[in-house]
Amino acid sequence: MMDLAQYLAAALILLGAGFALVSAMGVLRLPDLYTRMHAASKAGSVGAGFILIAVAIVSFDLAVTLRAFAGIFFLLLTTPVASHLLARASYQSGYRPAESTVMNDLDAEFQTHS
Amino acid sequence: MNTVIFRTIAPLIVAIMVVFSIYVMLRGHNEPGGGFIGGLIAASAIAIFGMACGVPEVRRAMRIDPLTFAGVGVLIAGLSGMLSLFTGKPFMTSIWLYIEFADAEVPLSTPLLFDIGVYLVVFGTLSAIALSLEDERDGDN
Amino acid sequence: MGPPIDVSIALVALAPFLAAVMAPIVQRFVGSAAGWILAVIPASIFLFLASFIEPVTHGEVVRASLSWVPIQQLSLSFLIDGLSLMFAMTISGIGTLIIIYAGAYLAGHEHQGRFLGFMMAFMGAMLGLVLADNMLALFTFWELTSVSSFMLIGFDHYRQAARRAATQALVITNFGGLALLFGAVLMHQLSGSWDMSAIRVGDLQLDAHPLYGLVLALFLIAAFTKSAQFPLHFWLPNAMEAPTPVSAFLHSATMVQAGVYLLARMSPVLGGTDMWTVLLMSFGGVTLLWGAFAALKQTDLKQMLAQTTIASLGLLVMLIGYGNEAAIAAMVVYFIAHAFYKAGFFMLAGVIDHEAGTREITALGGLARAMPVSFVAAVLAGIAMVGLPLTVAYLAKEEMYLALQYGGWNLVATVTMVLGNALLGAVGIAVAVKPFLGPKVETPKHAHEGPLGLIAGPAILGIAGVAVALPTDWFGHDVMVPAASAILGEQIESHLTLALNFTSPLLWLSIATWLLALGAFLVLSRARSALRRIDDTVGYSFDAAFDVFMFGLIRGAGALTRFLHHGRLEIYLVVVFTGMALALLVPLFSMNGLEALMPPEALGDWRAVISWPDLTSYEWVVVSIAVIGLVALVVAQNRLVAILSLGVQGVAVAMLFLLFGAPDLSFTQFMVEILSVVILTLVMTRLRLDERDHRPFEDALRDGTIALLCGFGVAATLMTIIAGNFDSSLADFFLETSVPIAHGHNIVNVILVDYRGFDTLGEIAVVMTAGLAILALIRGRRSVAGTTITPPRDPANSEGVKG
Amino acid sequence: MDYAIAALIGLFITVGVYFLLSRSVIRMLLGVSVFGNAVNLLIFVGGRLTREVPPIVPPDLYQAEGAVANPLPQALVLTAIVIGFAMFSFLLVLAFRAYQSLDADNTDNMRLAEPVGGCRPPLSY
Amino acid sequence: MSLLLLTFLLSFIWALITGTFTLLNLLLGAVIGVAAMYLLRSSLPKPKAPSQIRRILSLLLLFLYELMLSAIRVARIVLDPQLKKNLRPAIVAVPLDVKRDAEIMLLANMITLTPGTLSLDVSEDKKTLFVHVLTLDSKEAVVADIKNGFEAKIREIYEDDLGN
Amino acid sequence: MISGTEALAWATLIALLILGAAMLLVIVRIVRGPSLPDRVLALDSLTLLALAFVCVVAVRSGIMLYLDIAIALALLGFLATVALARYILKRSEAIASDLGEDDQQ
Amino acid sequence: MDYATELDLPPAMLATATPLADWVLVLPMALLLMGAALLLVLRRSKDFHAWFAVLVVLGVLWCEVTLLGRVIADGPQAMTMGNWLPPFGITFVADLFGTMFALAAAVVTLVLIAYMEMDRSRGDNRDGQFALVLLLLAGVTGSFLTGDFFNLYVWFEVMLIASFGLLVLGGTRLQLDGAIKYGFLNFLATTLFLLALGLTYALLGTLNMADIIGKAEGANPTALAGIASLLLLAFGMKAAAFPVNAWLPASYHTPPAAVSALFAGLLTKVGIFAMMRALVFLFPASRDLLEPVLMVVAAATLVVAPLGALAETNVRRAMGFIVIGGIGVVLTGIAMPNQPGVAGAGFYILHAIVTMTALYLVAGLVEKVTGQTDSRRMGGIYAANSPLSILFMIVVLAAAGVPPFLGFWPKLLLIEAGLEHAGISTAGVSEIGWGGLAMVVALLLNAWLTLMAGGRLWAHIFWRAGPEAGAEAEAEPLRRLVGKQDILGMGATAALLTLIVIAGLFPGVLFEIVDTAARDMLQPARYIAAVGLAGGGAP
Repeated sequence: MMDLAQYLAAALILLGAGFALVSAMGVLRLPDLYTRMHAASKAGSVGAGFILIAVAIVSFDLAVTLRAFAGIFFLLLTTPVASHLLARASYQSGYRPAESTVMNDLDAEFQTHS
Repeated sequence: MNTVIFRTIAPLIVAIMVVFSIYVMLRGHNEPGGGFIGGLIAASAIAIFGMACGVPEVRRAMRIDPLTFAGVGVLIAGLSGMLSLFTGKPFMTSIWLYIEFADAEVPLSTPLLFDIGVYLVVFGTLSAIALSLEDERDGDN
Repeated sequence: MGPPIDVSIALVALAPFLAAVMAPIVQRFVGSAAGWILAVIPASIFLFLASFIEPVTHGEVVRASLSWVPIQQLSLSFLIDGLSLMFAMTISGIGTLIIIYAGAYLAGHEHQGRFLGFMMAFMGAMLGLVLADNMLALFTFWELTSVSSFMLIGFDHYRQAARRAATQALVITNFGGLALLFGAVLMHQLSGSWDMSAIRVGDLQLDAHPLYGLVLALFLIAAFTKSAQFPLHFWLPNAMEAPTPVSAFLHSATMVQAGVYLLARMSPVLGGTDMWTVLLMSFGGVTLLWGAFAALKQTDLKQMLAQTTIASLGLLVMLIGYGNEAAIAAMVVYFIAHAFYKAGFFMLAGVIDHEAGTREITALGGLARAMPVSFVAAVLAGIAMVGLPLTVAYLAKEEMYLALQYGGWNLVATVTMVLGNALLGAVGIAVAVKPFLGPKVETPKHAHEGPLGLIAGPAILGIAGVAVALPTDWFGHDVMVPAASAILGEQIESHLTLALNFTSPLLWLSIATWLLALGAFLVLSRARSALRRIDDTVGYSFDAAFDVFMFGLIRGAGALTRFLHHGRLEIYLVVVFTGMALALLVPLFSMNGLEALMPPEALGDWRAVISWPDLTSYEWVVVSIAVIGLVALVVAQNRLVAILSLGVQGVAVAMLFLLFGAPDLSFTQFMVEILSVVILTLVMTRLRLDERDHRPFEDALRDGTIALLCGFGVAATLMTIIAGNFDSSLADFFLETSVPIAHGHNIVNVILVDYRGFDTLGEIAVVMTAGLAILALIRGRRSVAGTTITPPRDPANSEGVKG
Repeated sequence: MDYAIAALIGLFITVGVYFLLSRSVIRMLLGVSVFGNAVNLLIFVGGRLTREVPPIVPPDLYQAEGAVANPLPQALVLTAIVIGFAMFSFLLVLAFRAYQSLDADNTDNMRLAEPVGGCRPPLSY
Repeated sequence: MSLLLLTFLLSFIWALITGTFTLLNLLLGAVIGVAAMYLLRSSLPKPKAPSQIRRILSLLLLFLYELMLSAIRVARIVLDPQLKKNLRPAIVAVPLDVKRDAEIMLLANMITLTPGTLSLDVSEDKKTLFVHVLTLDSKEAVVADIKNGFEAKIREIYEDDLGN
Repeated sequence: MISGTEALAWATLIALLILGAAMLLVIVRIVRGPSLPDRVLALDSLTLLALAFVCVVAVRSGIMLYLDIAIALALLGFLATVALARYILKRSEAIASDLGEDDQQ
Repeated sequence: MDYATELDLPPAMLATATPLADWVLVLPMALLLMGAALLLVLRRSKDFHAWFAVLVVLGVLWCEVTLLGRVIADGPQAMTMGNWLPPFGITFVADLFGTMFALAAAVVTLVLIAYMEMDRSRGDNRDGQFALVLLLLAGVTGSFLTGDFFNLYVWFEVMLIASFGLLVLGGTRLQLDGAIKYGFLNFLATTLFLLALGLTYALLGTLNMADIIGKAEGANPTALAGIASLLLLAFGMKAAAFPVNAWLPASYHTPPAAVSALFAGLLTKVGIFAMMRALVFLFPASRDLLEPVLMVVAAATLVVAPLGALAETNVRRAMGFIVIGGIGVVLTGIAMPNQPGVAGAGFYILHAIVTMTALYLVAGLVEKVTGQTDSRRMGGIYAANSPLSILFMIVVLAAAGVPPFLGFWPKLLLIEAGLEHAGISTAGVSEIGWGGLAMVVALLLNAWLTLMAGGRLWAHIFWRAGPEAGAEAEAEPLRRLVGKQDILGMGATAALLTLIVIAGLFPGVLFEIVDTAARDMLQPARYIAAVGLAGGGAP
């Protein structure tokens, strides 16, 4: 049982780390700010979330498990807000998406409002 | 930062942060944490609150000038040290009281009081600083 | 039963100070009559001192001592022997007359009260100086004379000349005073006592001591500056900027005589060596002639007199240096004679100035009819100055020549003294005769006799100059002998006489002196122009040299200060960090600290020296993150990148804390790092700064070198330390007792709130204060619009005062 | 491992000093921060390092078992961090106000209190 | 009503982080929660309480599923060696049916956390949500996806309540 | 077959190294930019990675107390991002004409 | 809940009860910190602030007078916070020097509060001023009394941040410029101190000063020398010793006069006393190695500083140089730590606390009267305001160390020390060391130059009729100091000067105190015994 939990946790940790690495690579590789943001906010929070779940599994302590879930909850609460605020601020400040962007509804909106 | 999303979710985050900060403070004596970190978290909450809802709003909500918290905190910390005056012990000698309360033993002690003082000082000071720095009225150059 | 003798003697020195404080108040109530009222104090001191003549004549020494600083064996001790009694009586006696004179001279002056106050203080300081037995008390009063004379010389303070003279006097006499202090402490260290009487009788064999030269030099500097010996004499004539009563007092009995007093006092201890004799005689002699010739050049009455004072001081110093029995006797008698006539002359000069409106000797003449009393007084003083018989001065001169005789008619000394005396005589005749006789010259004011207060002094002094000499035996026995004995440290006999002994070579020498004086008087104006021509061709004076010195010093000080305090913060910091690098590296390199770190025997094997640190792989990653963060910080091209890099290294530090078992620290570091970034960002939001490093390359190189040295120093020192054993008793104690006694499982927190809670109390005080200070900063701008720090004037209070 | 961290501290000090020596106030502030971190690390290392064992006694024990990290330097560093942070905030706001009022962030241009060409005393009495 | 709910939530979080679900602890959490909310009393959101736990849970499940999916998709995109070619980022305006701030917030956050979409901005009249899409196939598909997915579920939670 | 503990130890070690590598990658973005929001985003990611790192260390050392740090990071990590976003916004408001001052390399 | 007996622990806490009277040791700190906090809480009601602050300081004074009495009677007093055994808890130790300085600091602060009341009418925003003053005093008192090295750092920081606050209060441009230099350099100094502190802990494993003394003897001399040098640098900066004194003239003239006075009286003195503590008391062996450095620094400070005063035309800046000169005087005592040297240095600190404060107060009054800060634009006060003239004269003389003012006596002791150091003592003359003589000459040169500078200032400000010809500004009419508040300011200054004069005339008691104090500093046995550590012999 304990071994099983530990295997599971190990797997989750590796998975989480993998996602974290992906997110970091995404941040590095994707062409513009907004696309990078996808990598950062999703892969990052999922990666961290997996690792938190691993902690919850491996601790064998209800208090810790609960706290780990609280951590996930907080993470999911704050990450999108941060991404959203950053994206919005960047866009309003005039950081345009990359050339490859195929469609931009906001641009029109932005033009009319400013 | 006037966005619906942020404004709506901020109070929730702030409330959670405040709760979390108190938690961190209270259990600092036995696990990582303590008044200082708790105060930092609470002050961060106020900073977020200020960014989301505007400084005047926060000031209205806090009712008391944050720096007053700092003063009260030092007072509490000092008083907790002075309590040992009555036990014939030097300054800041800890006094522990264990109160039986609904079959849980709640320890009350001067170090805890002291930590509360620390919490208030850090919270008060940092939120005062953050709020004045955020204050739009000062935002001119 | 009067007060005990201790107290009353102390009171002699202190009463004038009390009077000084009272003077302005008295003056406010009674106006110019204050002079008469305040004169009561010196007069009563004079009378009180007079009561000591009797015992002192019998060889008694009255010593009074008040405990001052017991632990330093320092007592406020006073001593009345022949020497101090003579000085003290002269000071208080002449002081009485001067105070009366000053009351009349400055009648109606706005600041007369202040003036009288300083005069009293000056007198008190001088009295204390001569009565003090303790060297520190002496020094104290010595400095007080300097300070009070500064205030008096600068009394006419709107004129730059007065201010300059005062500053000059202060600078020079204070210099001497500090030499005196040095000498006094040195003397104390050598002899173990502060009391001069004890030192004199003690078994201190100073003249053979290796430090004798130093002690002597220090005391001589003190005496020479105070007594205006060449080449530091020039402040004295300039001190004529003071009102006449000051000059009269300062030149006759006070201030300048302090140096003479000191030499006389110290001659038993310091005197008797060749060095002493040669130095005093040569400086005294040069001063005598310099002053005498300089006197001839002057046309201003006060200036003429002032230069003769220099000459007289030179003469006195010369006599002390000569040091034989007769010379000391001569010095004593000459001191008294000089005090009488010089004070009288100065007061007369003041009267003439006051009544005729000028002091230019060439612009004066025929005042005898208008000012008969003054004329008589002037003649009496002139006789004394020439040294004609029946005067004290005559006795002095005879004694002097006797001293020359004892000394085997040393040619240089003889010529110097005779010439000096003659020239002094010539000036005396000129001052006594020229303004009063001859054709009447129109003067700016219509001259008439001065009021009683003005002429009482000169008249009394003029008469005294003769009257005291007449009872020659009394004078010799009761006045001269005690004083001279006190100086010599052995009892001598008086052989003063007014009788003219035509078989004695001394009288012929005197006659020669008189004739020479008369001759010089007759050619005075020609000599004057000749001397002035010489001056003009030389074109250089000590007085001007003082300006060169002062301004040079000030300019140099300005340049130095501009160089050191340039206001450029980065240079200040360069200095600090250079200091830091030195502080760390010098001990390391000079004390083989590096060898301890890398033992030389291990140096052969580089592997032993550069062993791979046993960090785990992920610890390496964290360390490298810190390094990359730092590097990013250094190469950051703009401020936001810098802030973010700062965040990176902060996160790395937090993770390091975590890896090495410090969760609280890690926690705090994370939070603080986040908040630092937040606050930095909040501030940056309002700031538009150019964040690039503008250092030119060579500056960056310099800074980088210093920084590297600092970093290396810290790291190496730390390594040296952690190579050693660690005393972990404190940590062990905390680990043991945290749970059982302090009831806390998180030991770090227990330390923070319990073991070392006091630190935390201070820490939260810092945090609270920081909040207060930051709010003060942020709010400051809202309220202060102005840019100057000049306080706004309150209109109600800004009513102008005459300035 | 202590030596490696000591060397890292040296690097921190170097960077901190280098930044403190630059003329821009904001850069100097960054230097203050880095320098402060270096000193904190130094105190921490001064108490000797222990890996991954925090000085926290497990809830059911009276005394920690085995080697535990030295708690005292941690407490000292904590105090120092807090104080350092308070000072840093103050200096930051000060720099900001100085920039606003003096219109300069380069210390070379902050010469109000010590004006260029000062210290020229009058050559008179 | 909503305050009570929030108190409950905070008290629950308190218990979550302290790790003990005793009554006493929940009570303490509630006290602290009330204190925290006093601070925020004027700016608290005023949501109608979503009453149907089942629907909330289904929303949650959907969300978690989408989250996983999105992470994998992003990972695929990032790891794609021919990244630049396959990427078709776009900004799409999604008309909003939900009205209340809380709903918009919820929707926007969920969109951000789900595959290939990121909410950028909400128009001032709160009628349009601008979404950044990582790989745009067609605008309609994206809009429909959102409207039928999250928005529907959210509306379900709230609207039903409104309807009752 | 390795035991669960050993597996966990290996997994955490590998995870730590992966996370370290990820952090280094993110730092590259912080340094390289090119635009300010890019860097901010990277810092945000760094915080998340640090969070993960802390959790893994907690698992590795078995000291679950570290989890609180992770929770705090989860709650507070976005504060810096929010502040920086605010900065980006305010600054562009203040100098609408002079964009991208910080981006000139 | 006492497990101690169960677990068979060594004693951790003091067994004896602490009598109430012992609290005088720590009560000043508690009073000041809590007083400041209360002022902060009640900062809206400004009118009572000064009164409250006066009340607090009076309480502190009472404690410290009592404490001084006890220290004189029974030797050093100690209290370890939290009842922990000495090297583990934080110990407060009142030795004679510390107590005396703390008392002087409180006296000075009391006077300054009165003076600040005078300045209050200026009407600018001075919120929290009195709270900051109390905090500053708390930092100063703590630094003087603490027996724990790290605790010293904490109080240094309290003092520093409070001084920051006071320095920028009002926020004029001049103040900000001064504050930048002051802030960075001083913060750097305390950070360097912290660095040295960390190294000390790493080396010795203890922080308690009494404990450090014992452990330093066997420690690695190289590392100890490095630590001592760092401390010399750090405290040298705090004390404004040449060449790291630039912050002082750059900043002290910028805040209002009362604030500069507070700084001048307290801050540098704390720094120099800490240096004395560190080098003479804690690490005497390393100090011996540093002696040539100390001598050079002392001599340079002594000579360069009054030259600055001579060169400077801004009155308060000039005063700043005089303050630095005073630091040089104390440095000579540290450079020659024999009995009279240490006694003289301590004595001089006492004198400087009072005199340097008075110096700035008088300068403030002068600025108030003339409305100028530059002596080139001043003049004519002598005729208009004789009380002020007398105050100025006295304070200049006192600063220059002219007898019988207080400043003379410590200089006397230091000259004795110099001679003793040079091998010339009452016991006899050994080989003459030139260092000591050089120190004496430097001391005297300092006195001479200081008086010269003071005399020139006097001549320019007081004697001269008005501004120098060619000065930029026309002479402005002088202000009369007539209001109630002005009289308060004058009275406060006069009270300080009276203290200087009286203490100067009757220095006997002070001599005895500093003599004992110096003995305690040179032979820490009594101190160690009071703390309760082994090695001090029976208490």
